[in-house]
Amino acid sequence: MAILLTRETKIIVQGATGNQGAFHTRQMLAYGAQVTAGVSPGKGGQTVHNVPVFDTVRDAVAQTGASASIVFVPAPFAKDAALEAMENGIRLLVMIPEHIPVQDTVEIVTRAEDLGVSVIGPNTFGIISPGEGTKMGIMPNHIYAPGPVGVVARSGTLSYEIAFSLTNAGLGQTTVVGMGGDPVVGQTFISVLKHFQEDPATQAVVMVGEIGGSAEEEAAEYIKAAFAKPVVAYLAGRAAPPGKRMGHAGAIIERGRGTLESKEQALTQAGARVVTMPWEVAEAVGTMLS
Amino acid sequence: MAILLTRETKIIVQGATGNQGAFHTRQMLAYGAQVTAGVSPGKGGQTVHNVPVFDTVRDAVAQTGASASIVFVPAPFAKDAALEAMENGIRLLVMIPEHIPVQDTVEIVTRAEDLGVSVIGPNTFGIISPGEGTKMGIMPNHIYAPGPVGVVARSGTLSYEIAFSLTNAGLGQTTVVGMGGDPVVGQTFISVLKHFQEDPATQAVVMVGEIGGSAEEEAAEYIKAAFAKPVVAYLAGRAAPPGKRMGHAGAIIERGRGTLESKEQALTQAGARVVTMPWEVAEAVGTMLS
Amino acid sequence: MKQYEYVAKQALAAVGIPIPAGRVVRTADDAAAAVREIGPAALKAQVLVGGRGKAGGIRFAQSPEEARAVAAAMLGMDLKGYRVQTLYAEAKLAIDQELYVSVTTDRNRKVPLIMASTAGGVEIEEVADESIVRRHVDPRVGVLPYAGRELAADLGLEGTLAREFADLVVKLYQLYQSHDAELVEINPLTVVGGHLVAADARLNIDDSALFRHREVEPIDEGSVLEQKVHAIGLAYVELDGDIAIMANGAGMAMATVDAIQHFGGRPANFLDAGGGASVGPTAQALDVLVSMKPKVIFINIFGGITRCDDVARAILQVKRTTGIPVPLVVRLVGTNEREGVALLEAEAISAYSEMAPAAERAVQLAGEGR
Amino acid sequence: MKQYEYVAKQALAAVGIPIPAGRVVRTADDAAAAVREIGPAALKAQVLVGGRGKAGGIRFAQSPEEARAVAAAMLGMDLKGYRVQTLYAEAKLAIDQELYVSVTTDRNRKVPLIMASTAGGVEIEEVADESIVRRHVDPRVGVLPYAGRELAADLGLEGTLAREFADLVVKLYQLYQSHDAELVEINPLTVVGGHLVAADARLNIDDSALFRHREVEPIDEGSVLEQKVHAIGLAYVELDGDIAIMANGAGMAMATVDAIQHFGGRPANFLDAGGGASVGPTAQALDVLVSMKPKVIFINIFGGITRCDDVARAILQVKRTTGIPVPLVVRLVGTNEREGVALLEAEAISAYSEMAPAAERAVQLAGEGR
Repeated sequence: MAILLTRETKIIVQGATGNQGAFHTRQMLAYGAQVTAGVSPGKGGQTVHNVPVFDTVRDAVAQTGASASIVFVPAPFAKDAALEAMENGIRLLVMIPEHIPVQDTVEIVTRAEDLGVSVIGPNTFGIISPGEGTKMGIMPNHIYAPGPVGVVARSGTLSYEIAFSLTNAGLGQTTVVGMGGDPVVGQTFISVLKHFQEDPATQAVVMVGEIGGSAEEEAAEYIKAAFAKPVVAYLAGRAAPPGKRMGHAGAIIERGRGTLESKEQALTQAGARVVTMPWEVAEAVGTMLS
Repeated sequence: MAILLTRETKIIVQGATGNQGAFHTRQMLAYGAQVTAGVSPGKGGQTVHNVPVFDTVRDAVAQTGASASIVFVPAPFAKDAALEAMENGIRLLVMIPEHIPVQDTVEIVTRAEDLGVSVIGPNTFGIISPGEGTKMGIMPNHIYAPGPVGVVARSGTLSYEIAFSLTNAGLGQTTVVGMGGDPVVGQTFISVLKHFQEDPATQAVVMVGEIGGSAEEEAAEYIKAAFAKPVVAYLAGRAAPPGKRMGHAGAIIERGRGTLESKEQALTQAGARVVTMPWEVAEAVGTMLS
Repeated sequence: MKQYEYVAKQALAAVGIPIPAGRVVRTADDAAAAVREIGPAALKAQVLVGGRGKAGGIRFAQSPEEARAVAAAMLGMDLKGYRVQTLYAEAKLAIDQELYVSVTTDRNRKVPLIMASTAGGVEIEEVADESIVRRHVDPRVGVLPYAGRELAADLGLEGTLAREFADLVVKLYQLYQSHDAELVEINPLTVVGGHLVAADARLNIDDSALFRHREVEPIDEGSVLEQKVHAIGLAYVELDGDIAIMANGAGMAMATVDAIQHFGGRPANFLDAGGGASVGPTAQALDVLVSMKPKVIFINIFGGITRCDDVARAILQVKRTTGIPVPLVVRLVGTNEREGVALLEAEAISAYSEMAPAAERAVQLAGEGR
Repeated sequence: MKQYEYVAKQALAAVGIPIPAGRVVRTADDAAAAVREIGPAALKAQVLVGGRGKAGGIRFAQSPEEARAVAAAMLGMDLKGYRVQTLYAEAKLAIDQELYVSVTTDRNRKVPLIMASTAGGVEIEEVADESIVRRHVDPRVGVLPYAGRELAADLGLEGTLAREFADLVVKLYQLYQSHDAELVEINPLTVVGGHLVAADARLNIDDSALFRHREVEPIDEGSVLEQKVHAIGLAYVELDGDIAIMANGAGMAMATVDAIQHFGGRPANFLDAGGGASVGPTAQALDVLVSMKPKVIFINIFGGITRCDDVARAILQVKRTTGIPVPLVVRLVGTNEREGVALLEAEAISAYSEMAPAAERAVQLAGEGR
C-alpha cells in the first residue's frame, strides 16, 4: 500500500525531451513506474526511451488515460504546464522545477484546490512508493525499500540520507513525499499526514522539516488533535542565523518567525519524537515500531 | 408560491442613499418587501425610510441576516458591489444598473456560479412575486396580481404592458422575472423556466423575448426536452433591421444571428404558443389554462 | 464602439502581434512620405463601413508621386455616406496563406470565445462551420500558452506557425481584456515568408466600458439625425418609413415599431425615450421627431417609472413651440395616467389606453395599412 | 530582491499612491538642487540595512547649502558595511498619525495576506497582535474596493481617511501583483493634513520572478565572499566559525552545519553545492572554501543525482591547483560511491561513509569540540 501514487497510476512527463526530463523518464521506467507518455510542444511523434511524445497534454491524456503528471519544464513556463495538466484531467501533479515565481505557485495551488488536484512541490524531489514499485521524481532509485514507514520531507538530499538510513536499518517505506523547498507548496505536512492516516500499511511517519514558515507547527496541531500513528521528526537549521536564506526559498528565519525552537516545541508537545541529528531517526523509528 | 423571491427573503439595498435607491426602497417597502438594510459606504448610521444604512454589506448581513441584495450603484462600481454582496453571503442578487461593462458582468456571473448565487440582470427591472407580496426591482407596484402565471422577460416596459394585460384579464402572476437587456446576464430563460418547472403554483409561463443572442433558441431546446407547462411566447423586434442596436445592448441582429424568425420557429417547434403582438398574450394564456 | 483599422492595428502591435509596416496619412504629402518610407503600399480609407475595398476605399501606390495623387483623390471622398478623412498606408504583403482568429464574448455561455480558422480572408459568417475551431475561455484560468497550442493543433498548424499562433492567441486575449473589447478580430491573419502577420483587424470596444478607456475617441456611426438623438442620451435608430415613433423602454419601442408594421404602416424610426425620462429629454426627442416631417407621430407610453403627466407636459411643451404640424396619436396608460390624460384633453388631444387601436389609428392617419 | 526605498516609492507613485515630494540624489549638487525645489528635506541613505536612521543614514537639510554639505558628508560614507552611493531627498511632513499596511504571501494559507494597523511607525513585529488587522485575499476575487472599505472599518477609520485607505489598499495589491512582490509595505503610512501619504516603504521582489521584471536592477546584499559564490550560481551564507562546509542540497547543507555545531565545532559557512552539480561548479565552490583559510574543510555528500565520482574529481582538481593547505574531511556515499572513493584513495584521501563520525572528525581536526 501507499499514498497518492500506486502501481496503477498512469504518468505523463511534461518536458520529456529535455535533458532532465529524458534522464528521469528512464530512471522512472527503470523503477517500474507506468510512464505512458511524454509531452513536449513541437516534439509530438518522437519517443523518449520508447515512451511516445505528444505536443499537448490533451493528446497525451486522450491516448493513454494518464491521471498524473511530472513537470520538468523551465520555471518561467511551469505555470502554463501546470494549468495545462490540471485543465486536461491530471489529478496528481509533481512540480520538479525550482525558481517558480511564488505568485505563479499561488495560482497553481488555488486552481488545484478548485479541481481537486494533489500538487507535490514545486521545487521537490517528488514522490516514491517503494512497495508499489513506482515513483514520480528525481530521487535515486536504490536507497528505498518497501516497508511500514511513511516519510514526508521539505528537503531532497536530506530525505535521501534519512530514507537510506531507514532502509539500512531494515525499515522500508510505504511512500516518501517531498513537499518541496519553496515558500508556497501544494501538499504540506498536514495533508500528507492525513493521507498516511488513511493508509493501513503506514505504521509510523517520519517528518523531515526545517526552519522557515510554520508548516511544522500546523502539523503539530493536527497530530495532537487527530493523528494516531507514531511520528518521528527531524528538523534542519538549528545553527542557522536569522535573516539568511539557507538555500531553499522557504528556509529563512524571518522577523522572529520560523525558528527551530518553536517547531520542535510544538511537535514535542503534540507527542512526536523529535530527534536532533539525522542519524538518530532510524533508531527512533525502530524503537517506536517495536 | 413563487420562485427565487418569497415573503421570507430578507433584502438589503446597495446604494440605498442615492436618489434611485431611496425611491425604490420606499416602493419596495410599500409593496411589502422585507427591506432590512441599506448599504452606502460612508453613510453608515443614517436611515432611509426607517431602514438602517451600513457602510458595508458585511455589517448589513451581520446585523440583519439578509440573503438577498438589490444593487443601485452606478455602473462603474457595480462589479465591486456585486462581489461585495456575494463574498458576504448574498445568494440572490438583483443588478439594476445598465451600462455595466460586459467583461465585468462575465466576472460577476462566473463568481456567482462558483458560489451558487442567483444573479438577476444586470440592466433589469428586477423580480416580483405578487402572491408573496414582495419585490426586488423598479417595476410599478400596481400592475401585478397574485395568480398562476410565471413571466420571464428581457425587457422592462414591455413586460409591464404584458403583465398588466394579464392582470386585467384576471390572470395573476406567481413571479415576474426580468432577465435584463444586456448581452450577458445571470438568470436566463432556461434557468428561470427550470425554477418555474419546480414551482407547483405556476401553471403557465409567458416568455417575453426579443431579437439578439440565442437565449430564446436555447430555451426552446429545454422546453422541448423537459418543460411540462404551457408556454406563451411573445418576441419583439419583428421590424428591426440587422446591424442596429434596438436600445438594449443585447438587442441586435448581428451577422445573421439573433433573428426573430429563428427564435419563433424554435419556440413553435418546441410546442410553445408564439403570438405576434403583445396584446395577444393574455388571451393565449387564458386559452391554454382553461 | 467600433475602432478604425489603424487603431486596431496599433493595439495589436502594442501587445506584440506583428502587423505590416504602416503609417496614418491625413494629407497627400503624408501619403508620399509614407510610401517613400515603407515602399509600395495600399492606401486604405479609414471608415467604419463594410465592403470598403469594393467601394473604392482601398487603392495602391507604387511610388511617392502615385501615393500623393491617389491620396489626394481619396481624402475627402464620400464612401457609402462617410467622408474619408484619414487613410492608412500599409506595405503590401506577399501572402502565402490566410487564416482567421478572433476573441469575443459568448452571451449564452457567458464567457469569452476564441474562434479560429484556416479559411480566413472572408467574413467568418461565410466560412463553413466545420472549418471553424471554437474554444470557450474559462475566466478563472484565462488564456495561457497551452490553450494557444491546443488551438494551433486543432487548426493543423505545425512548427514555427504553431508556435507563433499559440503566442498570438495569448496576446490577442490580453488585448481583448485590456481594451474591454466586444470583438477583436484578425482577418486575414496572413502567413508571409513563413511567419504570421495581422493583415487586417477589427476592434470593437464595449461602449459601457469607455469610462475606463479615456484614450478611446468616441465615434458615433449613426446618421446625422441619429447622432442628434444620441446626444440627448436616448437610443435612436433611423428606419425608412414615415410614421415617427416614440415609446418608453427598448422593448416597448421595438414592440411599437412592430405594431405599426403589423397594421401595414411604415415606421420611420425606433426611439426609446427611456424607462423613466423626465420632461426635458422627452420634449427634446419629440422635437426631433417633428423635425423629421413624418406623416404621423405615434407616442406609446406605458407609465411605470415614467410618469404619464410628465409625458403629457413634454407633448404640450413641444406643441406650444412647434405646433406639431402633423397628426399625433398618443397612447398613455400607467402611473399618473389620469393627470396626463386630463392635461392632454385640456389641449384637445385625446389619448388611447390600449396599444392596438392606437397603432392602427396611426397607420390609418398615415394613409397606409390594409 | 529587496529594493531601495526610492524604487519602492516610485512604484507606489506609479500606481497612484501619494508619496512625499522627493528626488534621487547622487551628488552634493543634486542635493542642493533637490532642496531648492522641494524645500527643507530629509536626506536618506539608500542602503538595504535596518536601523538606518540610528546609524546616521538619515539627516536633515533646511537650505540648499546645508543639503550640499550634508550630502557631501553622506555620499561615500560607510553605513553598517555598505557604501552609501545614493541619497533620497524627501520633503519633511507634518505627521498627525502613523499607520501600517502591507501585502505579502501567507505561505500556510497559500494566498496573499494584507496586514494593517493604526499602530504604525515601528516594525510590525513590535506591534501588539490585537492591534493588527489581517485579511487573506482569495486569488479568485483579488482585492476590490469593498475589501479596502472592510479593512478601513476594521481599523476604525472614517470619512476621507476611510475612503483613501480603501483606495490605497486596492492599489497596493495591484503593485504586489504587478511587481511579483514578496512584500510591499508602507510604514509609516502617515496622515498629513487629513490625507494619507506613504512616508516610508519597502518592496521585496521575488527573486524567482526577476525574469519578467527586466527593469529591476539586481542587488546582491551578500558579503563579498557570498556574492562570489552566488555568481557561480550556488547558495552560500557566511557564518562566523572556522570549519568550512560543502554539502549537496539545501537541507543536507543545513544538517551538516547543525552536525558540526552538534559536536562542538564552529561552522564557517552554509554552502549548497546543488542537488546535481557537475565537476566545474563544485571545484569553483571548493576553491572559495580554500580561499577562506578555514581550519578544516568538511565535504558531506549524499550522492543522489550528484555523482560521487564527479565530486571526487572536483576535489582532486582543486587539490592539484591549490594543494588544499588545510585538513580535509570527506564523507562520500551514494551514486557512484565506489568510483568516487577509489579516485580519492588513489590520491591518499580517505572518505567516510557515515555522516556522524565524519562531522566529529572535522571538529576534532579543528581543535574544537567536547
